[in-house]
Amino acid sequence: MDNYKNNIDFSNKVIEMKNITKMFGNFTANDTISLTLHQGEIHALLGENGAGKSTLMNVLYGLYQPTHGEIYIKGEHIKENSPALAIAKGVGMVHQHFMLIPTFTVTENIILGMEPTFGLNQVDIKKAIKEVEEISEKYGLTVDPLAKIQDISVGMQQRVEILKALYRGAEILILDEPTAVLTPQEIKELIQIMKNLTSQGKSIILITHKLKEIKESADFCTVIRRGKQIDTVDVQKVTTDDLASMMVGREVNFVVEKGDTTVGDIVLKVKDLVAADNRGLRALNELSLEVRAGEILGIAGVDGNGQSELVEVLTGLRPVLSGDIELNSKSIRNKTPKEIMSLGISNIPEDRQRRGLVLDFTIAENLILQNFEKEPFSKKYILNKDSIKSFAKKLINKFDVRPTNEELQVKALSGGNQQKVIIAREVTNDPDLLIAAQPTRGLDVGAIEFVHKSLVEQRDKGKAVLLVSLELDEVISVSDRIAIIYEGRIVGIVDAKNADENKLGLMMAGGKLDDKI
Amino acid sequence: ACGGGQTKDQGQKPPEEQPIRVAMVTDVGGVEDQSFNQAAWEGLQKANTDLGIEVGFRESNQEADYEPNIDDLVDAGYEFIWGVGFKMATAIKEASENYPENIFGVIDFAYGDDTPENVVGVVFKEQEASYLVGLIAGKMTQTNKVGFIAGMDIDVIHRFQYGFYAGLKDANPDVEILYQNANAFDDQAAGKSIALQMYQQGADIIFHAAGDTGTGMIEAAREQNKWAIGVDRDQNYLAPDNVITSAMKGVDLAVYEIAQELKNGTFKGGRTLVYGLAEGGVDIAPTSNKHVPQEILDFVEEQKQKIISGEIVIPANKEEYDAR
Amino acid sequence: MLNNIALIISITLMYSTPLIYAALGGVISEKSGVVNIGLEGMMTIGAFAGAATGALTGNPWLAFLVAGLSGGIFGLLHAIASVTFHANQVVSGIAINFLAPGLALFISRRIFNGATMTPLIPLENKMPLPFSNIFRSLHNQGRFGNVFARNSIVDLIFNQYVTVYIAFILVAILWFLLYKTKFGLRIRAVGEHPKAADTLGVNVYGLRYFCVIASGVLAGLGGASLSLAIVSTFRATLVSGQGFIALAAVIFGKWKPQGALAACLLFGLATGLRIYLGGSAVGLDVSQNLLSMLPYVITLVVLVGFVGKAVAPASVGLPYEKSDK
Amino acid sequence: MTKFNDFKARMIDYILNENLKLTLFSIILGLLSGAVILAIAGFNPIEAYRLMIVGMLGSPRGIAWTIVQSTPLILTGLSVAFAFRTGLFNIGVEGQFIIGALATTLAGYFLRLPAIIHIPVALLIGMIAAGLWASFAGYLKAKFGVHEVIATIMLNWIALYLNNYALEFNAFRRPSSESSHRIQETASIAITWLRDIVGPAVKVNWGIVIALVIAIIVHYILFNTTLGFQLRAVGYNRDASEYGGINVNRNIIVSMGIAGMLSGAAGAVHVMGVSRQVSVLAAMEGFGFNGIAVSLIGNNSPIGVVFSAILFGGINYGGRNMQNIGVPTEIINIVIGSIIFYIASYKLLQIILRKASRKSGKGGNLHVK
Ligand SMILES: Nc1ncnc2c1ncn2[C@@H]1O[C@H](COP(=O)(O)OP(=O)(O)OP(=O)(O)O)[C@@H](O)[C@H]1O
Ligand SMILES: Nc1ncnc2c1ncn2[C@@H]1O[C@H](COP(=O)(O)OP(=O)(O)OP(=O)(O)O)[C@@H](O)[C@H]1O
Ligand SMILES: [Mg+2]
Ligand SMILES: [Mg+2]
Repeated sequence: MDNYKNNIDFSNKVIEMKNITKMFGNFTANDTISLTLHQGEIHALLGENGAGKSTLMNVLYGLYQPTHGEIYIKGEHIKENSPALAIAKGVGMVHQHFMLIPTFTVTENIILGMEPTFGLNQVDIKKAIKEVEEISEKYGLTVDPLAKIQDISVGMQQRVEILKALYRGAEILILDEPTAVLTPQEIKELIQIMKNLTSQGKSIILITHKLKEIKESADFCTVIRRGKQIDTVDVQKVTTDDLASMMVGREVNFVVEKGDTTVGDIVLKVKDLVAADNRGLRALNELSLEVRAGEILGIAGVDGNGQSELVEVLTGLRPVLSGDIELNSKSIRNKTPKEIMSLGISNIPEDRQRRGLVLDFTIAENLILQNFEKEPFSKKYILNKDSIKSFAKKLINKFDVRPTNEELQVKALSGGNQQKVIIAREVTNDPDLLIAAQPTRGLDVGAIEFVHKSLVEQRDKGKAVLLVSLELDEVISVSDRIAIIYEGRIVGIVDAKNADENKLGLMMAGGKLDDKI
Repeated sequence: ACGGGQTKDQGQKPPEEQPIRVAMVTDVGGVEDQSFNQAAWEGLQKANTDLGIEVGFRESNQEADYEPNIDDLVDAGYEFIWGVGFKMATAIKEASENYPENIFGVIDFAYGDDTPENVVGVVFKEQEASYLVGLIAGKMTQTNKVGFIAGMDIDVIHRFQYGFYAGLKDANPDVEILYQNANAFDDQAAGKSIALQMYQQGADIIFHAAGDTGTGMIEAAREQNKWAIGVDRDQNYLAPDNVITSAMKGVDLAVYEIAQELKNGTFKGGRTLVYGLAEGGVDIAPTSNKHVPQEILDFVEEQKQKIISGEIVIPANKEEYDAR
Repeated sequence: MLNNIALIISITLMYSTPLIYAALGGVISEKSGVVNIGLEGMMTIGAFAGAATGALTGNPWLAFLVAGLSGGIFGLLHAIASVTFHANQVVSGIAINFLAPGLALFISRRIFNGATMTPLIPLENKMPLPFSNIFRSLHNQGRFGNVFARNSIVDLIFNQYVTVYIAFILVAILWFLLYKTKFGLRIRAVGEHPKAADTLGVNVYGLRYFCVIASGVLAGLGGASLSLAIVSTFRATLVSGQGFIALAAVIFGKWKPQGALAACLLFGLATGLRIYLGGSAVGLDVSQNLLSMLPYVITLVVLVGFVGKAVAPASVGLPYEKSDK
Repeated sequence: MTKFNDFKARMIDYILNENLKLTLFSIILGLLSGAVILAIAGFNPIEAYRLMIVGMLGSPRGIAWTIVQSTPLILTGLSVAFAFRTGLFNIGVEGQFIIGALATTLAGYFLRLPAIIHIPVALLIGMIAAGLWASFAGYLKAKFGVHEVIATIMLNWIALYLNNYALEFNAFRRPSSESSHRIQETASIAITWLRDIVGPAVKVNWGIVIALVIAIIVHYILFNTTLGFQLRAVGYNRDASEYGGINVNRNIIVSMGIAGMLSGAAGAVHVMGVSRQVSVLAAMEGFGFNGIAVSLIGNNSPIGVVFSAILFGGINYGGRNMQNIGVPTEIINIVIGSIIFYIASYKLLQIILRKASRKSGKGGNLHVK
C-alpha cells in the first residue's frame, strides 16, 4: 500500500470507468474496459498503436459516447458526456495530436473558450496574461505568454497544453503520449511537473509507449491489447519486460542486436554548411560531418538545434547558403530532391503524414511515390499497374504491413504501419545513404524494434545511415558513432560504445567536454 | 343548328380556318425586359387580340439558345418566327434554309440582296429619331455641352450616334459633344459613372444608346437633376422629371404590321422593311411635350416633315456624317 | 484636375461599396472555416429583395433590412448544407448561385406582372444621402465659398449614400469583432482548428452557422447597396460577377476585413480610372476593350508585385465532423 | 483488351457505387423541390416535367439537341474536374472557353487546309491557346503564390474583352455584323447526313465523339500515366510530393495547362460544330460556370462528368419546353440548383436513405469515403 511515488488518497476515486465498450461501426475499439483513478495517482495506460488508448480517453473526455458502460467522475454518474461537461467536472485532456492553433499566441490558446472579458465582450488580454503567468508559476510550467505557438518548441507547446487544462481548473489530467515528441531533458522536466501536480492534489492518466517513464512516474498501469483490458498492475511490482510482454503478447527485445561492422569509404561529407531556418535565422552554422559506408551515425541534440534543417538541406528541400555537401565525392549542393534521390540518398522524414505519405493514395501508390517514372512501374509515361501491384504485395509481405490490402488508402493505416510503408519504400530504393529522422516517434515497442532492425540491416549491407533522433536512448543503442549537434554545429563526436548519457546530455545542453573522446 | 336536337353540328360547320401562328425568340433578358424584347412581344399580343393570331415565344438565356429555340418553335407548329435582335440574324438565316416551308423575320438586320424568299428583315432608321432628339438637345442645352453614351462601338449604335450628332449640330453649331463608349449593355454602374462624369464636365443633357447601362445614366440624371434622353421606348417613366424625350423605335409596330399582312394574305418575303419617320417606325416620345417647349417641338415637327419628304437625309455612320 | 480626382474617388467609392459588403461576408464566413462561393447568388437575391421591397413599401431602411434577411436565408441554407450536412462547401455555394438568381427572377415575375425588372424607386425613397442637407445648408450659408456646392470636390467625395458609410463602419465593426472580442477569437479558432476549439467546449457548429448566415446578410446588403443606392431597380444583370470579384477580394485581402476593404477599393479605383480614361474629354485613343481590361489587369499586377502569398484560415473549406455523436 | 476490361470494370464500379445512388437520389429530390415551387406558383408540375422530358427524350430531334448542348459541358466539366483532382480550383473555365473558341475561329477562318488536317489543327490551336492562357494562372500561382481563384476570375474578364478586341479588326470581323467571319467548311465538324434523320436545324456534329474520346483520355491520363500520378499526388499532398522528388510548381502549371486545354477544346468544338464563328460578347455565356456544376454533379470523375453533362444539358434543353405552359425559364436554374444542393448535402441523403433502408430491413452499408 505504501511506497507509491505519489501521495495517493485511496479513499477518493476521482474517475471510475466501468466496462466501457466503444464501437466504430462493427469495429470494437474498446472492449469492456474498466479503470479507476484515485486522487493524487498517476495511472499509466499502455498498449500498442491502435490498441484503443486514445479512444478510451476520448470517451472519458466526452468526445466520444461509449457504446456501453458507465463513467463516474468524482462519484457522480456522467450520462450525456461532452467536452464541456468533462471540463466542468474538472477533467482536462492533453491530446496526442496537439490541439493548438499555430497562429494564435500561447495566451490565446490557453484562454480560448474561457476568455476573461470586459466592456463589449472584449478579450481582457492583460488579465489573461496575468492569469497564465500565475498558473505557470504555481506549477513550474514556464512559458512566454505572448509567443505564437508556431514559433515555440514542441516541449513548450506541451506545456501550453497542460496549462490549458489547468487554466480550466482541471483536477484530473489526461496526458495522451505527452513525451513522444519531447527531448530527454524535457521529459525529465515533465515528470517533475507531473509530480508537482499530484503533490498539489491533481490526478493524472498518462499514456505512453516508454516503459521507462512508466516506471519512473506511474503508480498503476492498465495494459490494453487490441481493445481488451489485459490487466491493471502495480507498477512497483513489475519490470519493464513484464509490461512489454503484457502489451504485445510476446517477449520483446529491447537491446538492439548488432554485430561489429566494417566501415568503408566516406559516403557523405558535409563541410562548413550554412543554412537558414524558416524565419531566415541561421540554423546551420558551419556544420561539418562525415558518414561512412557501413556505419550508423546518430545525431543527438535538443530539439531546435538545426536537426530538421540539416535533413532538409541534405534532401534538397532547403537551400545551402555556403559550404558544401558531397555524396560519394560528388557535390550535391543545391540539387533538387529528385536529383539527390537518384544519386543515392533515401530519407525517412520526420513528419510522416505531411512529408512521407500521400494519405489519400493507396499503399501501392505510396510505395512507388519516388519511382513511378522508372521501369517496371511505368514505361514511356504509362503506369504498369500489374507490376506496381506485385511490387506492393511483395513489400507488404516483406515488411509486414497490416492490413495487407495494397489498394487501401494509407490514411486508414495505424501510425506504425504507415511508418512501415515509408521504410519499405526508402529501403527498397537501395540508397548509399539512408537518412532516418525521428523514425520511431509515436510507435509502440514492437514497431520500434522493427525500425531499429531495419536500420541495422542497412548498415550491415554496407550502407551509410544517418539517424537523427531526439531519443537519446535510441541514438545510443542504434548508432555506431554519435555526433552532438548544438546551435547548428557539431560540437563533439563520440563512439557509441563509450557513450555516457550524462556527458552527452551535457554536450547537448551546450556544455564543453575537456577531452574529446 | 338549334333545330331537332342535332348533335353533329360541328361536322356541318364549314371547316374553320386554322389560326395563323406567330412566335418570337427573345434575346437575353426575356420577354418582359422593359425594352426591345418586350416591345416585340407587345406587338404580337396586339396581333393576338386584334387579329386573333395565335402567338408564342421562347426566351434565350445565352446565344447558344437561339437555334434550339427557333427549332422548338418550328416544331411546335408556328409558321412565322421572329428573331428579335441583330444577333439572331445568322440563326434565322440558317433556319430559313432548313425550313423552307416556314417564314422568318429578324429585327434590326438587313440581309440585303441575300434575303431568302421566306425571310423578312426589319431595320429602323434610328438615325432619324436620333436626329430629332439631337435637335431638341441642341436647342435645349444651356451649357452647350451634350453627352452621348454608347453601349458598344457597333453599327446599330452608330446610327443613333451620328444621327444624334447631326441633329445637335444642325440645331446648335456651337455645341460640344462628349462621347463615351461604356462597352457594355448591362453595366448600370458604368452608365451612371459615365453620366456623372459628363455632367460634371458640364454637359446638361445626355443621350444614350446603351440598353441597361443607360438605366444607370438616367439614374445619374435623377440624382443630379439634369436632363436625359431615352432610347428605344419612351423612357420618361423612369425619370419623369428628367427624361425630356426618347428616340423611339417601333418594334411593336413592325411586328404587328407583318402579322396584319399575314392575316390579309398580302405578306411577301425576300425583302427588308425599313422603318423610318415616314413609315412611323421611329419617332420621338409622345411625352416630349412635358419638358420641351412648344416652339422647339414645332421646329422638330418641321424638320421631321423635311426628313419624310426626303429633303434632309440623316447620316447613319461616321462616313456619312463627316461628308455632310 | 482636382475635380477629376474627386470624381474618380467618388466612382471608386460607388463601385467598391457593394464589393465591400460582399467581401466582408466572405471574410467572416471563411474566417470561421466555410468557403462561400455563393456570394454572387446572395448578392443577387439581396439586390432583388431590396429593390422589390423598396418599390412596394417606399421605405428604404425596411428594404435594406429585407435584403439582408433574404441574403441571410440563403446563408442559412449554405450553413445547413455545409455545416450540418458536411457538404462540400464549393458545391453548396454553386447551388446557391443557381438557386438565388433563379428565385429572384421567378419571384419578380410573380409579383410584378411578369417583369424581370423591378419598378423604379423614386429618388426620395432610395437610401438616404445623410450629408446632403448639411452640405446644402453649409453651401447656402455662403461662408464656405463653393466648397460644399454640388459636384465640388468635397461634395463629390463626401456626399455619398449612407450605404457607403455603413460599409466602412462595418469594416471597423468586423475588425473589432474578429480581433478584439472573445467571439472573434472563437470564430478564428474555429476556422483555424475546429477540433481544438471543440475540445475546449467552443460551439463549432453554432459559430459557423452564425458566420455563414452573417455572410449571407452582408452579401444581401451588398446587393441592396446596388439596387437601392447606386441604381434604384433590380435587373438580372445587375450583379453580374461582382460576387466573384468580392470573393477574389477576400483572398486578395488575406482574409482580413481591412485587407478586403483595400482590395475592393483598389478594384473600384481601377474601374474609376477606366471610366475616366474612357471619356472623350481625356482624348485617349485606346480601344475600349483594352481599357475595359484595366481593372482586372491592375488587380493581377498588384497581386504579383505587392501582395505575395496569402495564407488562408487553416481549416477553410473543410467540413468539421465531430468524430462521433 | 485488358485495358478495355479495366475500363469496363470501372464503369460498372461507378454505376453500382454509392455515390451514384446518392446522385440519383439528389436528382429526384431536386426535381421534387422544383415541383413544389412550380405548384406554389400555380403550374402543374407533372405537366411541366412531362414537357421537359418529352422535350429532351421525346424525339430524335430532342435527343440530338440534348447531345449537342451537352457536348461543350462535358469538356468544361472535365476541365474543372481535372483541376480539382490535382488540387486546384479552376474557376476560369469561362475565359479559357472564350480563348479556345477565338483561337479556333482564327485558325478555322484564316488557314486553308484540307479538312482532314484543318479540323485537328483548328482543334489543337484552340486547345493550346486556352492551355497557355490557363497555365498563366498556374504560373502566377507557382511563381508568385497568386491564388488561382483570383487569377482565373480576373483572366475570365480579360479573355472576354480580348475576344471583343479581336473582333475590332476588319480582317476578322464579318462586315455589318457583331461576329467574326465563319470558319471554312474544311474546319467544320458538322454531321450533315444525320440532319435528315434528326431534323435539318439540329447542329449535330462530331463534337460528342471528340468529347467522349477526350473524357477517356483524361481518365487514362489521371489514373494510368506517370503524369496523372504526379498531378494527383500534388493535389493530395504537396509536401509529400515535393519530398518524393516531384516538381510541384511545374505540376501546377501543367495541371492548369491541361485544364485550360480541355476548356479550350470545349470552345473549339462549339465553334467547329455549332456556332462556326465567335461574336462580340456582352456577358459571360455560362459554359464555364455550368462546367463547375457539371463537374460537381459528376463527382469530379471523368465518367461521372459525361453523365452529368448530359443530364445538365438535357434539363437545360428540355426544360425550355416548360415555357409552353408559361413556366418561366428560371425554374430550370432552380431545379438545377436544388439538385446540386442535395448533392452537396450527401450526408442528409445518407441519413434519409439509411432510415429508409432500415425500415425496409435491408440495412445497407452506407459509408461514403
Ligand atoms: N473515429 C474512429 N472511427 C473508426 N475507427 C476508429 C476511430 N478512432 C479510432 N478508431 C480505431 O480504434 C482503434 C484504436 O484507436 P486508438 O486511437 O484508440 O489507438 P491508440 O491506442 O491510441 O493508438 P496509438 O498508440 O497509436 O495512439 C484503432 O485501431 C482505429 O482503427
Ligand atoms: N474516422 C476514422 N475512421 C477510421 N479509422 C480512423 C479514423 N480516425 C482514426 N482512425 C484510425 O485510428 C487509428 C489511431 O488514430 P490516431 O489518430 O490515434 O493515430 P495513431 O495510430 O496514434 O497514429 P500516430 O502514431 O501517428 O499517432 C489509426 O489507425 C487511424 O487510421
Ligand atoms: Mg492514441
Ligand atoms: Mg500514436
